[in-house]
Amino acid sequence: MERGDTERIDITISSRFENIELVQVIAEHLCENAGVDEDGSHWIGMAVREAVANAIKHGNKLDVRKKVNATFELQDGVDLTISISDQGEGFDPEKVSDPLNPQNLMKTSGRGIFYMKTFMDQVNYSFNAGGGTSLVMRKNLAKGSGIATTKA
Amino acid sequence: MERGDTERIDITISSRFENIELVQVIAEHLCENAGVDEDGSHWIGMAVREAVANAIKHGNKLDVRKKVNATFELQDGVDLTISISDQGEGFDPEKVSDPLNPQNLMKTSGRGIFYMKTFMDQVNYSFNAGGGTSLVMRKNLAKGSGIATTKA
Amino acid sequence: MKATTRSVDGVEIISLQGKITIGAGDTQLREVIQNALGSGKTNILLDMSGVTTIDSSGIGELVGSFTTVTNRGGKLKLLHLPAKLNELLHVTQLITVFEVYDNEQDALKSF
Amino acid sequence: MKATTRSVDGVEIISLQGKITIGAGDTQLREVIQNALGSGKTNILLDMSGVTTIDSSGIGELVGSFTTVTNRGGKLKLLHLPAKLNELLHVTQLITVFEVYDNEQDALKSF
Ligand SMILES: Nc1ncnc2c1ncn2[C@@H]1O[C@H](COP(=O)(O)OP(=O)(O)O)[C@@H](O)[C@H]1O
Ligand SMILES: Nc1ncnc2c1ncn2[C@@H]1O[C@H](COP(=O)(O)OP(=O)(O)O)[C@@H](O)[C@H]1O
Repeated sequence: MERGDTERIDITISSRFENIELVQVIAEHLCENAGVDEDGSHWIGMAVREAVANAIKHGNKLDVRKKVNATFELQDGVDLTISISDQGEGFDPEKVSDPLNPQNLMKTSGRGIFYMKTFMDQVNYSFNAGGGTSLVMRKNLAKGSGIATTKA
Repeated sequence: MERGDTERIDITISSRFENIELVQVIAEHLCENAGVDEDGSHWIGMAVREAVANAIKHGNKLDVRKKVNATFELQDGVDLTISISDQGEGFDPEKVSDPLNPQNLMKTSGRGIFYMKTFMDQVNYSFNAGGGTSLVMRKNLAKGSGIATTKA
Repeated sequence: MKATTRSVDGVEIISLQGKITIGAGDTQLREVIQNALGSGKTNILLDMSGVTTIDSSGIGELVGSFTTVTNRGGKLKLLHLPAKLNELLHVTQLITVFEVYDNEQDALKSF
Repeated sequence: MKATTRSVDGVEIISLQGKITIGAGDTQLREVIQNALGSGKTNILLDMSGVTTIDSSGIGELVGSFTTVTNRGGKLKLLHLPAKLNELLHVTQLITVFEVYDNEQDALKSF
């Protein structure tokens, strides 16, 4: 990939947990093709896994007729933008509690978005008027992979 | 997956050889999720690899602005239909020569479609009026994997 | 996920293998722990070396297992954390919750 | 694809590792063979044990290499075929073209 190039991959799955892996492997292969090391690719793949799991579970509520779409855009071989959307009812991201808060430490859920923010540079939610959640995650692949030291 | 269920996965890539693998891994994972053993999944993945390689090379002639679309449909957990389409000019499948013909044995190309036919139950081409080749490959996953004994 | 269990010095060593992810392994982990508790084993050492992938649901199940075992008066500790699981427990500060061992002998002695 | 080369008894043993697929490895294989021929080595044994994936382009390059080497009065033979590559050569009847060995000593003696 050279400067000015944009690579775009688009995948749509139905809402089954088994399909999470299909989207995750796309992310990992795309990163490896872009020269990211195995660990770095793994963490990006994990952010994607968490995002798709949420779209299937909280968004589409496991309704197999509802779809999850993922789009990967790689600009100049380094700027990765991953968009994941579902056909659910949305939610208020402000109301999501902080898993690092001591009173949440022993909760059995609530760490998915936190992991996405940890592994990606940016995580943004938007909600379509007609329903459905869109999540856009960005990562500069040149900045080094692994766990980001500052959290978004 | 239960009877009556249809699983559908859709992926679009631009025409780069590095992207072949992305479609191939989808095929392999989908087969493994459907209970196909590693070898069987590998052969189906290889048929997909050959189909996508042709779409990129012969169809889209490596024009990265042109897309290759692949759709995987799994019915009742056993009937797999894979459709691969490009934005090229098509070709005459009748004119493709038989790689087993002794005079073709030492050719350095011309085995892609043959491998697809070997690994899948059915391979059909169709050509859209507006340009573009569509290839539909079918495989009954219950019939046992590996190399088909009768060739289409 | 697969789990294999052996008892050493009154400690139930449960080796987990494969994925502990949403819809695959998360509920199985819960069952494995329930089974151990059901047969009166409350000192549990989870050998994590064979865990290939874990996600936030798997991490959540680990936390749930810890709570369940502790509430029954038992102890749940971790052995042989793969590097990536270690990172996942660190960033969520869960590493402060679990007692983690690199060495089975040391782990057994600690119960 | 990676290739490592050593000479034994006048035979160039070239170990191929990784993928020999369209756009990745197919042209590299051609170069490796050209280099060997360019430095006067015409007896070539390709050790295929490290080949992880091959497609019809890779198979085509193997056939092309065979022809190139034969036309130069040399011999190209194959060592340690992975099971899947063996199948791919069988179904295309190319297995009748290549001399294939399981054992390096036997292969070397045959030149
Ligand atoms: N795509 C989505 N659609 C609807 N709600 C969502 C979506 N993603 C996240 N949420 C909400 O945000 C909460 C926090 O998500 P997360 O941090 O991933 O933890 P968990 O999934 O374990 O609850 C979820 O419990 C859910 O209420
Ligand atoms: N998607 C396609 N678009 C245009 N032509 C194609 C396409 N797929 C195959 N062909 C034609 O069919 C021929 C045989 O294809 P194949 O058996 O895969 O062998 P190879 O790709 O090595 O030539 C190709 O050389 C090409 O002319």
